[in-house]
Amino acid sequence: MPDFARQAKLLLLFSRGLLRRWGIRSIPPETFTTTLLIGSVVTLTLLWPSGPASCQSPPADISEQPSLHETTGEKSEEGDAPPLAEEITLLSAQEVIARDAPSDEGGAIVVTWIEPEGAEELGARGLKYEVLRSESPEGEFEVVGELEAGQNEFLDMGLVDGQAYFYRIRSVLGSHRAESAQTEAAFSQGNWFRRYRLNTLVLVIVFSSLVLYYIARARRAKRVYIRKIAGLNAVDEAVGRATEMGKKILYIPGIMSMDEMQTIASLAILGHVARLSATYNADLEVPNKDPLTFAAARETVKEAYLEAGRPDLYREEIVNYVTYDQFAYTASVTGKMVRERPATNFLIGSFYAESLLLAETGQTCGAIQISGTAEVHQLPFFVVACDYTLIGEELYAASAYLSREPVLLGSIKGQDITKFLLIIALCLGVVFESLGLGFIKTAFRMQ
Amino acid sequence: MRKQIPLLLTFLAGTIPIFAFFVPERHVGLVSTGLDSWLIIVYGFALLLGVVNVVQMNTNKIKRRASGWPYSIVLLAGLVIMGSFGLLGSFDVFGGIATRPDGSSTPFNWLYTNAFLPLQGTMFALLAFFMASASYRAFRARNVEATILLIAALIVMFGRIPFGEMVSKWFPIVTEWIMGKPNMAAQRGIMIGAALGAASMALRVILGIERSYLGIGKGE
Amino acid sequence: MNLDRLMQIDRRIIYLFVAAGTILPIIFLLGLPVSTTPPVRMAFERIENQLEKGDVVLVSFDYGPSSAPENDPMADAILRHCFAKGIKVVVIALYPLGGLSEAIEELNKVAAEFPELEYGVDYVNLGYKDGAQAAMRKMNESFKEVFPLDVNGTPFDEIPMMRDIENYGDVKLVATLATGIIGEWWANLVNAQFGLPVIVGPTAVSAPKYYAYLEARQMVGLLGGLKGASEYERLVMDKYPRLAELYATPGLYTATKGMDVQSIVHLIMIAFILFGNLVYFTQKRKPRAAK
Amino acid sequence: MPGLGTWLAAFFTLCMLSFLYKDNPFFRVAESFFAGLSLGYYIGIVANQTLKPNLVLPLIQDFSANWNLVFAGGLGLMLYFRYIKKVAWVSRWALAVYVGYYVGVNMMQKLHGEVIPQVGDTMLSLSYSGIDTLWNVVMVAGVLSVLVYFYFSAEHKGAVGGISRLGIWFLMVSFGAAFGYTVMGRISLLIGRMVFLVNEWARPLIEAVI
Repeated sequence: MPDFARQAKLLLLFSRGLLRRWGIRSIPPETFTTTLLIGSVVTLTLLWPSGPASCQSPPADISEQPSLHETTGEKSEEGDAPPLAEEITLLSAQEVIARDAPSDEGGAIVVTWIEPEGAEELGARGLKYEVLRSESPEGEFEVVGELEAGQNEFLDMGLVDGQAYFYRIRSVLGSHRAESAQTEAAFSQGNWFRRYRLNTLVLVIVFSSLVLYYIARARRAKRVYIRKIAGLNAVDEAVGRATEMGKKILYIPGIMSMDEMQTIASLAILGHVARLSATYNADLEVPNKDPLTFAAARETVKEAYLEAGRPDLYREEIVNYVTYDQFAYTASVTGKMVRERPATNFLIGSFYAESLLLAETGQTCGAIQISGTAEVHQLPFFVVACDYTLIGEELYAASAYLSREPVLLGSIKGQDITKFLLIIALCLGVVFESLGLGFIKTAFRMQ
Repeated sequence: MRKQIPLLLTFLAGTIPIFAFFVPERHVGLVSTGLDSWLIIVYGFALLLGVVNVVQMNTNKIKRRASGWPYSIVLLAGLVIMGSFGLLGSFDVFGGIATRPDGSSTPFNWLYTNAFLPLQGTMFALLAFFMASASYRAFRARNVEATILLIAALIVMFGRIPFGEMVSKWFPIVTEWIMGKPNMAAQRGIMIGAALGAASMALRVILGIERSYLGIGKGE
Repeated sequence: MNLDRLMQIDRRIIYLFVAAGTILPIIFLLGLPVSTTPPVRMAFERIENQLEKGDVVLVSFDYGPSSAPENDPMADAILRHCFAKGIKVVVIALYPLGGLSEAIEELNKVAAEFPELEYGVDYVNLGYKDGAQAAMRKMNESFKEVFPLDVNGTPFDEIPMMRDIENYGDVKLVATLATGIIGEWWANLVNAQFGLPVIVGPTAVSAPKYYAYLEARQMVGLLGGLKGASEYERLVMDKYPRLAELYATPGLYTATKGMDVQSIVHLIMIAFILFGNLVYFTQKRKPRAAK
Repeated sequence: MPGLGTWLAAFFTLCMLSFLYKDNPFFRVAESFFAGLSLGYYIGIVANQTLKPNLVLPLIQDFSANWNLVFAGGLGLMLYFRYIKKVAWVSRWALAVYVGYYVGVNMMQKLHGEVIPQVGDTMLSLSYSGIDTLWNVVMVAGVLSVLVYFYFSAEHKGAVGGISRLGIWFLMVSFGAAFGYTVMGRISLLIGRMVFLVNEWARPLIEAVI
């Protein structure tokens, strides 16, 4: 027990050390413990056996199997196999092995075997394999699956973890039957790693370490160079223009919710724009389509005014909610553009069909427009109708670019190095693929 | 503490799906999908946040007799009518919100068909006009880039209509090629870049480096 | 000078052209030439040459109002073709967002053009069923279990023509007018597993992915978007004078008209773009000449 | 004579179209009504399709099996703490969990579902005979040059500058082509509205009047 306590304390210290590295300077121990407590309560409630997600019902899986058996069984009766010669030696399958199916959540066993000699020839005459299963070595075996000749693997699903299962493979050809030896007891279990996602794991580790490494490096005051991004250079000027003209700045953070990365990127830019607006005392408005984005945008703008030292200028109306329908929202915002003629429009975030409706109306109203999205299908419309467009990745780099914070710049650098490695991998992949060696491409196969 | 709990919650919540992505073990999956179904409910609650704001803003406007206040009455009328049909519908008053078993419309459905859909459809249809004016203004051969944009657009527009095919059978073929090769290549490039950018952003959020969305400044 | 003003042409003039280019072809038939392509001819010839009077075709409405301008004319053309040839039609709807209303509207419209045909004998509307894929599987066993009542609430067994129709085996062909994934299921599920020949009429946006199914012979015909529908209209008009007459009715929206709109509006846009560039270059050359 | 529903739909269609000429009271009425109506519509949808089946019914029908949904409801209610000054800061918790979870989901989705397959699919063989090789070269060159365009931490000069310029050209081809390709779909939508106005409203109206 003291051992456990020591480990827990070490873990606590380690996590606090980590957090400090990420810039969270001081965390009172009680806060940390509270959060851990909340976390464990949440985890426990979710883990409760009758949780909302416990909808996997093994019986459903089992019930599907007999029907499979039935249909194939029917076919074999009317099958078009040529009549059997009298002299036939039907051999049983060899080396039948049953083991837990890998990389799954449990409840499945995979059975493999080696086909008997002459299976290919007999396959043409209708050779089939029946997979038999029993819960005890002496117990009754029941058919759980049926496969055509040429196959040598069967995935048995809907099993109970920890229960012993025994398998046999029966070769069937007309009225002939040959049963294989019985397997040893096999148990299904949940696994701890999806092996087929190894390539993603490697990418995640490489990517995260590079990003973290360059963040740490940037902290040690190594300067990071970032190429010019015209759209972002124009931000300050655009806010300044609105101030001079005494007109509104309209900031539209896209139409998606906070589960979309583009929205989060957009709010980071909104923070910057709001700080500038507060400093210059410009008139900012942020109409919203998504209610959660609305809530988050409010926090962002409020904090930005506070940081700029002008909390007195902050009004609740700056960030407002319009409606949840994409086109009703668009109608309202375009109407607002025509009536209030904002000097500057920011259209940054995730947009769909409304992109051109908003951008074109803004254009005809004579506003400077800075847009940004990673939606490939909407980029053409922004490019056509806006003065500046942040294309794809530029949108995500914006918060680093605008704030010039070393930590953020470091993460861009890490991301760039990953990109460099991917370019190398792509070139190598093309070369090897051309030489007829597909192993690099295979490593990138998604499963 | 007020600033740190949210960051820690983000961190904890963010690691769950990443963990579940690699770990097939049933309980891990349960936590992840369970949290997902919770969040759908949380999102349902959020809509009311918007409704509250809309009602507040518009009643204020009407009270202050701000410019355009009569339109606020129209807006609130739409909200109250449709909203109450919808809410009453969830208690099966008026036969719910879809069509009744005999095929007749519930009030909610009638308004949806005869007001909501035409409004939505017309707003969407305005795009055809806007595409015409935007293309007229923007597709000018000002420099190399703009010229490439212009030519690609013209070829594809010709290639999509029978007239283009009559002029030359190559128009549809070249159109398909442009869509399938250079266009596809560029889109892939954008996607790969943007995906890396988004992943890096995600990492920054999980680590609490990017946090302006929570209204937590850098000072702490 | 004047050229400057031309450059800044009021966008409302462009809007006016676009509006006229849309409305006029809907009212007046222009009849721009339509050339037919193999995927559409395959669909037409399948019904024309391989089906006989009295055969049964299943028509599935797998789209809603949002894509009606594209899908409606396809549905109409296929229904008219079947009715003109004396083929019996079973209509169903599997698309949740308005598939049923489209099915009712289009079938009623086309059926009214053939007063000699009788509901329940020559055609029937079985209505909507949710869970498209499950319904499609189940129909292989029994139509009746999936659609116990028709759209009017008549029990399955009391519909005369349904007495002879038990499952896919009694149907010669299915035509699906589709906007989403349901069209693909007809090809890669119903055709692949149950062998029922499939014709798909998808929207233009999703048409490209169906070519793969056509090449793999999982479909016997394809009407891609308005263009495909207008080709089908041309084919039925050439074959059936009665339908040619019908398609000339003034108040009728057809794919041919829709395609006329497409061509004209595209050409208007192209013309404006070219005009804009022409003015731009003339203007750009001027100062140089002055020098 | 067109029915009431058709009249209403036609009225709103015309109001919306009038925006093309200029902003006017008709458009403003339609726009305001649309905003309110659509918000009301989603209240109905959320109440009937999210809160009722996912929260209320499970809690009423079988509380003992679904009691943990109370926490979900509690998390949702936290959003409203912002209206109570003393505990306003708690309203961030729900947002933090929401963002955190989906950020994690997104990170995996982007790396696993986009980066890996898109890079893998671009590994095309350049050793075919004939035109296919050329097209594969176009594809590979396009992806590489666009990726170089997005390389932020190197100056875009010299070779890098040249390649990134090529990337911009690819982007321009793509934008132009995608624009041209979309025109057709948008016109179809307009046709839909115009056919409604002409055939379902104006024609019966004129016929009824004459």
